[in-house]
Amino acid sequence: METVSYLNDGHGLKSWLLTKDHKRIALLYLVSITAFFGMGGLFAMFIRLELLTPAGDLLQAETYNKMFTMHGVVMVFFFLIPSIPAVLGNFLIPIMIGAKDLAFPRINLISWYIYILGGTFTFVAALSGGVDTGWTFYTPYSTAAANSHVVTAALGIFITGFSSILTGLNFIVTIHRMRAPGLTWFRLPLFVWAHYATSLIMILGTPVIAITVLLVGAERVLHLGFFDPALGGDPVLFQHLFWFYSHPAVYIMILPAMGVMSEIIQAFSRKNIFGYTFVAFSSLAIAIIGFLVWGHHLFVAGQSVYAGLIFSFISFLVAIPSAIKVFNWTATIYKGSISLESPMLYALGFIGLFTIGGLTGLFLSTMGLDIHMHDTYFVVAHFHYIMVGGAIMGYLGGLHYWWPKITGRIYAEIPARIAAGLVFIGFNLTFFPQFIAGYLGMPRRYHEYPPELQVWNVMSSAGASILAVGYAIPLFYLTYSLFAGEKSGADPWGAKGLEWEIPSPPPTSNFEVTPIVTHGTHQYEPSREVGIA
Amino acid sequence: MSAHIASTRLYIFVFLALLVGTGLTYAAALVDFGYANNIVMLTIALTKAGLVILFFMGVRWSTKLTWLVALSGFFFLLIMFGITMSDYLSRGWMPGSLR
Amino acid sequence: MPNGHSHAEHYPGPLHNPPVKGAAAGVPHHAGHEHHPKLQHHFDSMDQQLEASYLGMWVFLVTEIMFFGGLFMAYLMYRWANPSAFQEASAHLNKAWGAVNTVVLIVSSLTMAMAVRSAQTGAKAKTQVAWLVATMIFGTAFLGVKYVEYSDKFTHHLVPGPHFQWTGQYPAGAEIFYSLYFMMTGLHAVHMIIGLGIMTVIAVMAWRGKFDADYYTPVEVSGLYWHFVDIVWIFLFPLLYLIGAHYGAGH
Amino acid sequence: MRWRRSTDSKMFKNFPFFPEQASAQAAQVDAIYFFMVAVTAFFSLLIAALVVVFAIKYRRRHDAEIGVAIHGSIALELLWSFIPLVIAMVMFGWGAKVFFDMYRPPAGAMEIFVVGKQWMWKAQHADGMREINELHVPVGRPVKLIMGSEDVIHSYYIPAFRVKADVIPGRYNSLWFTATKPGRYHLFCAEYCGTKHSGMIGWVTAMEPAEYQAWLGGGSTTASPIAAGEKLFNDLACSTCHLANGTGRGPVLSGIFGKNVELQGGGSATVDEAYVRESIVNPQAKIVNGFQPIMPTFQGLVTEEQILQLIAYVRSLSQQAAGAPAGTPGS
Repeated sequence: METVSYLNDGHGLKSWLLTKDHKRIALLYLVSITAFFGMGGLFAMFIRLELLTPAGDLLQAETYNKMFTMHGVVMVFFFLIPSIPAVLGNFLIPIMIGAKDLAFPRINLISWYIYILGGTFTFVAALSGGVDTGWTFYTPYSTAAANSHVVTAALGIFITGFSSILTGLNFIVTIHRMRAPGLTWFRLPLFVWAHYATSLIMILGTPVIAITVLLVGAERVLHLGFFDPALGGDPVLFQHLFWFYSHPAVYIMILPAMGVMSEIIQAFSRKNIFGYTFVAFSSLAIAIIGFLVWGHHLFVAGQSVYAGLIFSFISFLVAIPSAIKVFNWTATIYKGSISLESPMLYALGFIGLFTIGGLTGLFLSTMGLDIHMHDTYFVVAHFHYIMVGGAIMGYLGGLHYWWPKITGRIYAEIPARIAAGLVFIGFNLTFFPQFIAGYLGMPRRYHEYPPELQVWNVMSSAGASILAVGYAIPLFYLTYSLFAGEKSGADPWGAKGLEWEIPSPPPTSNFEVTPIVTHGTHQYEPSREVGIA
Repeated sequence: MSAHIASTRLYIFVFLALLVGTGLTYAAALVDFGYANNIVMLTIALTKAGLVILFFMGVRWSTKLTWLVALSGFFFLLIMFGITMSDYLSRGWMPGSLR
Repeated sequence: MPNGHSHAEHYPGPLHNPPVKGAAAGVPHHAGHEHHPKLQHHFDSMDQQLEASYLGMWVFLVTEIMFFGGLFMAYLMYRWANPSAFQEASAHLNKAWGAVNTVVLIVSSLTMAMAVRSAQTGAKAKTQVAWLVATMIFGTAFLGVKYVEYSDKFTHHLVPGPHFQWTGQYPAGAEIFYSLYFMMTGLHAVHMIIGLGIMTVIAVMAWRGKFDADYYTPVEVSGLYWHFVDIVWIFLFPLLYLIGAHYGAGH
Repeated sequence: MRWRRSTDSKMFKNFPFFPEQASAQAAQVDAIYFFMVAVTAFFSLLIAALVVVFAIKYRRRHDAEIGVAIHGSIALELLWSFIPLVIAMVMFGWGAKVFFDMYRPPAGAMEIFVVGKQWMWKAQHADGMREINELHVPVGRPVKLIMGSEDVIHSYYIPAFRVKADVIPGRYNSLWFTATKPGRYHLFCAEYCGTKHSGMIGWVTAMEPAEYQAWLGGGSTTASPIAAGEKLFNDLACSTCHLANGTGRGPVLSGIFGKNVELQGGGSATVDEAYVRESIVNPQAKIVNGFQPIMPTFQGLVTEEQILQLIAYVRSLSQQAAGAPAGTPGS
């Protein structure tokens, strides 16, 4: 007889759609964000095809504008922000802290439904003709000039925001209140620390974007004056409110990926993280300082030069905790027992890409340089290095690492390594040329561009096709593993952490008995007597 | 959480204080203190909000964590107000430039 | 500090046992505790459950602070940019109705606090329901006054949009003021309506005798929400109604 | 940069690595850029090399192997916090200095009015010469653009000059540059502004001063902004209240540009482009002390270009008073 796990504890669609089990909800998210990732990827494909030639010969200008808008909206709000927290975080946080579920299982399910409802609105907006404001919804274009489905899309974002808020709320309460006895803050896995920091941003920032898009909707529909100068408003105020959330939102995407990295690097080096407290606190520092830097998006937007000075300064400060993380990961590998299985390939790729992404962020925080680079492809390349090279590499690495735990099956390693390699190569070929095109002055959101920039765009489109293949391969071997994969034991990697001490897939209530923790959960060395090097 | 049950008398007392505050702020608004009207108004409003938070919402008897959570909301609000206004207030400081 | 250590209080056993780690050993769930019928399966104790709900509501209120905060930010900036216009526009609001509504909400906060207290002290179901219903009555009264004020604005063409008419000096600033007025009071009213919905549910639960001195979490956390909505109004009242009180004086 | 490619080199014509340096600012910006590229390359390669070397050197030799127990080092943590901090502060200070230089226009810069609208750039020179999606400027002379928008936010961007500034409806923004090399350079709109955003482009032509003068003389010149503003001032009957002798119902306008005025209800305001604009479209917002709020709004009655012309005229009244006719070409 098969052992009872969360996967076969209840059958039928209803047992999934009405589940309150955090693990099943995580899988609901997994399926839905994969669908949105495919949708966002499709839009990206059209963008890259159009940009193969300088002339706007594939799509109408308006259609192209809708493509990049929908690509941004879907990828940011419906893929990147929920990706790691709602899938991996949802699945793992209760297990990692020795709890049976999140604090509010019903709210957890509700937040998935809210996410789907918001997604439906956005999907309807896309199907009924799309929206062409850019994912940033800058006023007064979005409220007074745009002639597309702005309100439907904004409503989708407004609604989905509450899903994010409720997920963050659930994580914070769970991490504070549900830890197993003895699991003190400084014994927590770094993945949990990263999600705690992420949740802070979710609850502090998301309400501000919610009210901001609400104001955009009210101005557009009811003609209440908030941002449109014709109604007495100030469009720059919109940008302040928008980036108050949307800059920290980048940290919602990257912090969980950093948490995943800390786990994978420890597991595949069979070694404790170097400088645990620094890595843990750097997550908090990024979350909090990250709230003070939004104005670096406004250096040329008519913001006061003195406010720009403050924002630039703090933007440089927020780079330090990120640097600390990178150095600590590198130091963790030193004298480890390194095994280059597919999750580790993603992790090492992440270190390289995130380093470039982070350092190019400094270019844009440098006021004098940002005048030239603002709103060019340099910016596009930079944030894709963070969001795709960082967040998605982290997500895929984490998905591979915990796949045996989630499904109880082992996937085929060879195609996984090939996919990881293709993603790395395809990614660099796609986005590195954009740095050069950007410094040459190619503005973003351009449907047509000067012919001398074609060579960089062709490279980028070629890279994108490799990237697409790299992303498609896992769909096959991961799905295949569900049916034909070898059964994994509780701990196929020889990794540490509470999640590897329970069966794969875990039973519905995670732990038969509440674990009692007496030392750090990721203790690799046999003896506890260890010094500081 | 060890539930603290406040006395009815305390609640009535807080209630009366809130009524007095409302009366005061109304009366103060009718007098022209110039710019200081804003300060008087906000001081009274903050005091009233503080009374509600401390007693009606029971933060007075709560854990440090609750204090921290409650204060963090206002802290980040101040960050938003402060830094955004730093932009508006310092516009036009640079001679010759239009910002 | 409410961290991992606080759990130890609920597990007097394990701390004295030889320390072990992992799933291999541990305490059975709910060891040494009577099962309260309201204890959900994933919590270990009623205290943990109450603490979680209480913290959850506070965290939610922080998101509410930030939500209204965006509006207050807009208010702050536009008031700074159009000080006289805001005073002129504010002078057209009815200070008396604003003051009455402030008092109404303060009373409702008192009755709400008393409702929580009656549950905490294990008072009779009828008493609990009485306090909750009183709270709802004052909440409804507040919305009634709001309705009167809104209709007045509609008849006097003070609703921003194509029909907005302003005879004063500052039509542009006044329109921004009224945009903010409707957005802020409107969102506040939406929160009141949601609050009334919650109170209805809580009152029905109280009527069925669900709450006693051991279990009153729903009353307490919905009370927090109600008081928060009250606090928002405490700020809205002076910022919207009172700033124009002596507009025109000295001019 | 002497080693930089020549623009005429056939090989790089379609394979550019680096944009033309055609303004005085460009070299300053590029210097930071090269510094930061070097820092980025150094740290990226360092990290990549360490990762690769460690991954090979410490690869797992047998299945049960575990890593060496190293938990951290305060000294190292401080070191790799402090060094990046120092480098970051150098970048911050350098970048801020360049930024301030780029936003503090030199006195006596030649001024050109620019208006952005969906989807074109209109420019008007001081002598009245107008152009659309083109901008002709002399080499070697600071040029300041005063820019407004008629509809949504645009952004005026000349990559070869490394300058960019958003053009925002309802207010003015400015940028300035000194072209150093004659040639034709791209002009882009960098802030997304709707369907034909990528069509809101044009050319900036930098010319030798003499050629520029010839070009100014060659076109079909309309009235200069100042003259056009004066005509509007009379046509719109501004002159009936803003009398020059101080007996009118509105303030005297000569000599007040750039000065502070006392406002009704306390406070003061500097009379600059933004204030004059506000006084035209929203005259009640800031009333000068001692005057009645009787001026009607001209919002909708004048275009952005006309407002700029009125501003030019009002400003000229102060410059005549001071006897310093700045802002005209060839002075």
